Amino acid sequence: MKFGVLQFPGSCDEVDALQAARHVGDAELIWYGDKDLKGADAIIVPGGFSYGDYLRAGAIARFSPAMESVVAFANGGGLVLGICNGFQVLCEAHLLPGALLPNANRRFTSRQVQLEVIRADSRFTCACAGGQRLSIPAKHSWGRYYASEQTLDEMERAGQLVLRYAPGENFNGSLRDIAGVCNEAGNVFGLMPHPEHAVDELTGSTDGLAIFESMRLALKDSRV
Amino acid sequence: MIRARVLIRPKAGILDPQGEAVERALPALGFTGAANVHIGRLVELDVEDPQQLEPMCEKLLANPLIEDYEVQLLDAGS
Amino acid sequence: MIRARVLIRPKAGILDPQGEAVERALPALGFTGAANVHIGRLVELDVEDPQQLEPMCEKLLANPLIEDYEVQLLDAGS
Amino acid sequence: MSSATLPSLQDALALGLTHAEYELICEKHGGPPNRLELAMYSLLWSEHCAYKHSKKLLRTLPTEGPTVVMGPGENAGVVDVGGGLVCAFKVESHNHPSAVEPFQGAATGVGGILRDIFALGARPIAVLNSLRFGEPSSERSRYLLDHAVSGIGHYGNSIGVPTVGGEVYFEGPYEQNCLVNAMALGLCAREQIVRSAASGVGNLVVLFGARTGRDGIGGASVLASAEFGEADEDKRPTVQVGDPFEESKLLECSLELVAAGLLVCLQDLGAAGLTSSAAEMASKGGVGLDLHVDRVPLREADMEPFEVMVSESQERMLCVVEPKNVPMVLELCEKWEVNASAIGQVTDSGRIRVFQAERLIGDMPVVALVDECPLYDLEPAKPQRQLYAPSRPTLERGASLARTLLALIGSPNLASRRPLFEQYDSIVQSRTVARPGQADAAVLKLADGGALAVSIDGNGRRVAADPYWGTVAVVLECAANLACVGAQPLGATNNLNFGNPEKPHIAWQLTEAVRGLGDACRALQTPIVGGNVSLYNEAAQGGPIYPTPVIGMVGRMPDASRACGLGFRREGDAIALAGEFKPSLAASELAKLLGEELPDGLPEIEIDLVAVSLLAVREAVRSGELSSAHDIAEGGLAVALSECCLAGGVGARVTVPAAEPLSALFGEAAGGFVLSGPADVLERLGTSTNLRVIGEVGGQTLQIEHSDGLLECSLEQMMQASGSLGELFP
Ligand SMILES: Nc1ncnc2c1ncn2[C@@H]1O[C@H](COP(=O)(O)OP(=O)(O)O)[C@@H](O)[C@H]1O
Ligand SMILES: [Mg+2]
Repeated sequence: MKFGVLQFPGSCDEVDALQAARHVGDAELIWYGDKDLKGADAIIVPGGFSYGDYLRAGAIARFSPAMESVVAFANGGGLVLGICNGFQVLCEAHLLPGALLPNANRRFTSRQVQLEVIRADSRFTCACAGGQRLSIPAKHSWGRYYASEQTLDEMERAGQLVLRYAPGENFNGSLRDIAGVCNEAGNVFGLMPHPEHAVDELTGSTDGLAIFESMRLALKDSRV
Repeated sequence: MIRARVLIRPKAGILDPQGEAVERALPALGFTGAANVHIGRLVELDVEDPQQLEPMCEKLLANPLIEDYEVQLLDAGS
Repeated sequence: MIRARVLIRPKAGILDPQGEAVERALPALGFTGAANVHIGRLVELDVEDPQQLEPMCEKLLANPLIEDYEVQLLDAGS
Repeated sequence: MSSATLPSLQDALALGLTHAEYELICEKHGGPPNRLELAMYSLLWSEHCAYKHSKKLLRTLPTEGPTVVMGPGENAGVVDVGGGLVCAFKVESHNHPSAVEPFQGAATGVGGILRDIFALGARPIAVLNSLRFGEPSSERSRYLLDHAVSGIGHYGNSIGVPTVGGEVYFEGPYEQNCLVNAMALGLCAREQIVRSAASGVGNLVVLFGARTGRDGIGGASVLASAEFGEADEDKRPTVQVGDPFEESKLLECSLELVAAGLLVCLQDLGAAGLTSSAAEMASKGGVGLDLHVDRVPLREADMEPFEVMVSESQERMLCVVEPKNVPMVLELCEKWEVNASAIGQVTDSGRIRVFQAERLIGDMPVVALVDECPLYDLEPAKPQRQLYAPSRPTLERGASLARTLLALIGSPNLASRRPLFEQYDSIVQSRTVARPGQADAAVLKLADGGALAVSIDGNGRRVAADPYWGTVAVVLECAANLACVGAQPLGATNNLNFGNPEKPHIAWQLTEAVRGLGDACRALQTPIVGGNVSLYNEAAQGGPIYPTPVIGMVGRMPDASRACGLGFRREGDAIALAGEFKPSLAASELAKLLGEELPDGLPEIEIDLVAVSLLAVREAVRSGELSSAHDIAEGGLAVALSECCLAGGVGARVTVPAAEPLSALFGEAAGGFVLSGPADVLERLGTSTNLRVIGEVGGQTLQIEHSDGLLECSLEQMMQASGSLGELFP
C-alpha cells in the first residue's frame, strides 16, 4: 500500500510521518500546491505549523489545492489520517466534527501521554485491543477538542470517539478526554498525539505503529 | 477601498482560559473589580467590496463553531 | 459595572506576520482586493472603574513596546 | 554625493565610535564619510562586529584538530562526524534584545542562530539554550523567564527544529542584564557546505526572505535626517519581531537552492543586517559589491537608504548567483513563497558602493570597513576586593542534612527544569534518543546507528570566584555530560558573556576565563570551532554580570542504543562514586543558600586526571554494561544521587564515610560521577579510574549513611521539592 503525506509551508512532522508510514508500506510526500495525490491509498495530513498556525491552527492550510483533492478522496471513502496540525486541518475542512481550541493550560506542552483505545474496531485502531493503552507523545498548543454536547453524544453513539487520554493525562482540557475521533463513515481520523513519533524504542516507544498498521490492515481487508 | 474591522470572540459557554488567566492576574496588579474578561481576535483590513466580509469571516477569519464575529465598517480606507 | 473593549494592534512599522500570512492567503480563496490586513487582539471586560483601563493595558493587556491599544467604553455591563 | 550635510564628530560619538576611531575612519575612507557611510562604518567597527576588545584573546584558543572542517571565521564551526557527514554548530547571544522584549528577543535569537547553520547549507537538527536571570523573587526576572521561554519555544517549535537541551540559572547580578544564549547544530554532506565568500565579477547579489523594515535600527537612528524629528513616533527604531513561518520557508528554500547547486555563496543577515553581510561576503572573497537600496523589497515605503542598509529585519539571506542561474533561483524562491530580488553585482573594485535610483550614495573600501578597525589590548588587573555581594541567605546554618538536601533540590538553580522544557518540542525530526531530563547530554541518533551528543554549560558564580579554574570546570562539566552518554567530544563552541572589558577587573575576568577555556580544551583535545562574544553586560546600578563563559560541546558515539540515562534503573544495582572528585563548598550552591561571600579563588583541578576519568566513564558507558551515569555538578554528591533517584523513580541506600559530611555530600568539584550497574562491572571499572562502590539501588527513599548519622528523604518529598519552578509559570 502507499501513503501520501501532505506537505504545507510550515509543516514540521511530514518527514517523521513519511518514515513512520514506511514501516508498513510505501510513502511519498505530496506538495500542498499539487492536486495529484499520486495514487496514494491513504493520506496523512501531518503535524506542524502550516502557515505558522496564524489566525487559527489549520485555518489557512485547509484551502490548499491538495486539500481539495483530499476532501474528494475522503468523500469517496479513502482513508485519511490527521495528526496534530493535520487533525486541526481536517476539522477546519469539516471532514471531522468539532474544533481544536487553545490548551486549557495556555502553553505549548510536550509530554509523553497515555492513551486508551475506546474503539478497537475502527480502521485506524483495529491492530489494537479494546482498552489497550498506548504511550505516545503529544506536543501542541491548540489541542483542546471541542464539539457541542449534542454532537458529542451523537459521536459517542455512532462510535466516533476512538482514543481518549488516560485519567490524569488530559493536559489540554479536551472535552470528555477525547484524544482522537473519526468521521461517521469511519474513514477519516484525527488525533492530537503523534503516533509517528512512537515507532522506535530508541526514541521513546513503538506504540504509534499500531495506528499505521491498522490502516494497512483496513485497506487489505477492503480489497479482499 | 473601505476599512473594515472584524471582532472575533469565543462563543459564550466555551471555556476561555486566556480570559480567565487575565482575570486572575488583574487583582495581583492592584486592579480590582474586573469581571467577565474575554479575549478574542481583532482583524482589520481594507476591502474593495464590503459584501465579501461576511463570507470571508465564515470561511476563514472565524470558525463559526467556536467563535462569534462582528463586522464593523470604518471610514474609507487608508 | 461598565463593559469595556480594548483593541490591541501591532504598532505601525512592527512586523505583523499573521496579517501578512492572511493577506497572502485571501486571493487563493477567491477574495481579491483585500489589503493592509492586520491581526490583533480583542479584550472585553466589565470594570468598576474605567480609569483603571489605561494602566491595565500598559501593565498587562498590551505590550506597549510593540502594540498600540485603544479603549472603548460600551454600555453598562452585561 | 549626499544632499544633506556631512555628519559630525558628535554623530560619530553618538554612534559609539571613539574620537580616534572616527579620525582613522576619515583617513582610511579618504575624507569624512557621509551619513550612510558613517552608519555602516559605525556598525562594522562596533564591538559586536569587529571584536575589537576580544579578537586578540580569541586568537589564543585552540582551533585545530583532526575533526575540524571549518574553524572560527565562518557562520558556524564545522566538524567531521564520519560517513561523509559534517556537523555545523554555534552558540550566539541575544542578551540585549531579550532584556528589552524577552519573547521576541529570545525568539529572534533562535531564528538568528538557525540562519547561521543553514547559511552553510546544513539542515538544523537541534537547538539548545543557556539562560540567566535575576532571582525569581523579582517580578521582572519572572517576567523575563516566562516570556523568554515562550519565545524560544515559539520559534523552535514552529520551525520544526527540536529544542533538546539547555540550562538556566538565577543570580542577582543578572537582574539588570539577563542572558539569552542560543546554540544550534545542523548536519550536511561534507561536499555540500557552502561558504560565504563572494566571487565572480559580474555575478548577481540576490537578497531573499522577508521584506526589510525598520527593525532594530537602534543607535543608528541618530542619523535620521532632521525632517523626521524626534517626536515622530512611527520612525522610532523598532523591536525585531520574529516570524518562524517565514524562516521555515526560508530554510527549506535555502537548502533546495544549495542542493541544486545554484549558489556561489550564501550568508545570513544578522546583526547590522545588509551592511555586515555584504561587507563580510566581499571581504572574504576579496571583491567589491555594488548594491542598489531601491531594489530591496521594503515593508515601509519611506525608509532612508541608511535604514535599509542597517536594518536588522529577521528572516533574510543574501547570496551570489551566476547570471544564468538567476531565473531558476527566483523560481525556487517563488515555489516557497519567499520574496527574492537581485539587488546588486559583484565587482572588482574592492569597494562597497551603494546606489539609489542609479545615483551613487555611498562608496567605501571593503578593507576599511572590515579589516581596519583597531584591535585593542586589554589592561587586566585583578580586583582588590570581591566585586559581587553575597546572596541573601535562604537556609539557616546548622539545618539538618535532610532539610539541607531538600532546600538544595528545591532551590531555583537546581529544581527540575520540566516546566521549561515541556514548552519545547524536543522530538520533531525523530532523532532524539535522550530527551531533556533523561540524560546528561542530548543524544541525537544518526543513520549509521551512532549518534551525536550535545551539551551546553556555564556557571557564572564559580567563574566569578575564580575566572580561570571556574572556566576550566565548565569545560570539564560539558565534557563530563558527553562522557555520561558515551560520547567523545568533536569540538566546542563558546559564548563569552562579560561586563565592560575597558575596565581592568572585567578585562582580568575575560583574560583569565579565555586562558582557562584554552587550557581545558587543549587538555581534552577538543578544538573550539566557533563562538560569540557579548560584552558590556553591565548596569549603571547593579554592576557587571557574573563573568559567564558558556560552552557548547558536540560529541560522537558509535552506538546510540548504548547511551546511558541519568536515572537509576534496576533495583539491586550497585552504585559507585567514580572519578577524581575532591568536593569543596567554595562558591557552591549550598554556600549561596547560606548567604556566604564568594571566595577568592577555587581549588585547583588536575585536568589530566579528570581527563582520564572522563575517558574511563565514556568507555564504560559505551560497553553497554552500565545502567546509568550522571556527573556530579551543582549541589554535590547528595543532589546528584537524588537526581538519579527522581529520574529513575526508585530510591537508593548509600554510605558516605567522610569526616565532614557537609562538604562530602554537598561540596562541588569537577570530575565526579554517580554510576549504577552490576557490582562486578563497576569493580572492573575501578581498575581504570578512581572508583568506590557506595551503595545499592532500591526502595522508595534515598538513604545516605554518613559519619554523623543517616540522611533520609522519600521520593515523594524530593519530587515535591524539585517541582518548585512550576510556580514560575502560572
Ligand atoms: N568566543 C569565540 N570563540 C571562538 N570563535 C568566536 C568567538 N566569538 C566569535 N567567534 C567567531 O567569530 C566569527 C564572527 O562571529 P559573529 O559575528 O558572531 O558571526 P555571525 O555574524 O555569523 O553571527 C564567527 O566565525 C565566530 O565563530
Ligand atoms: Mg552569520
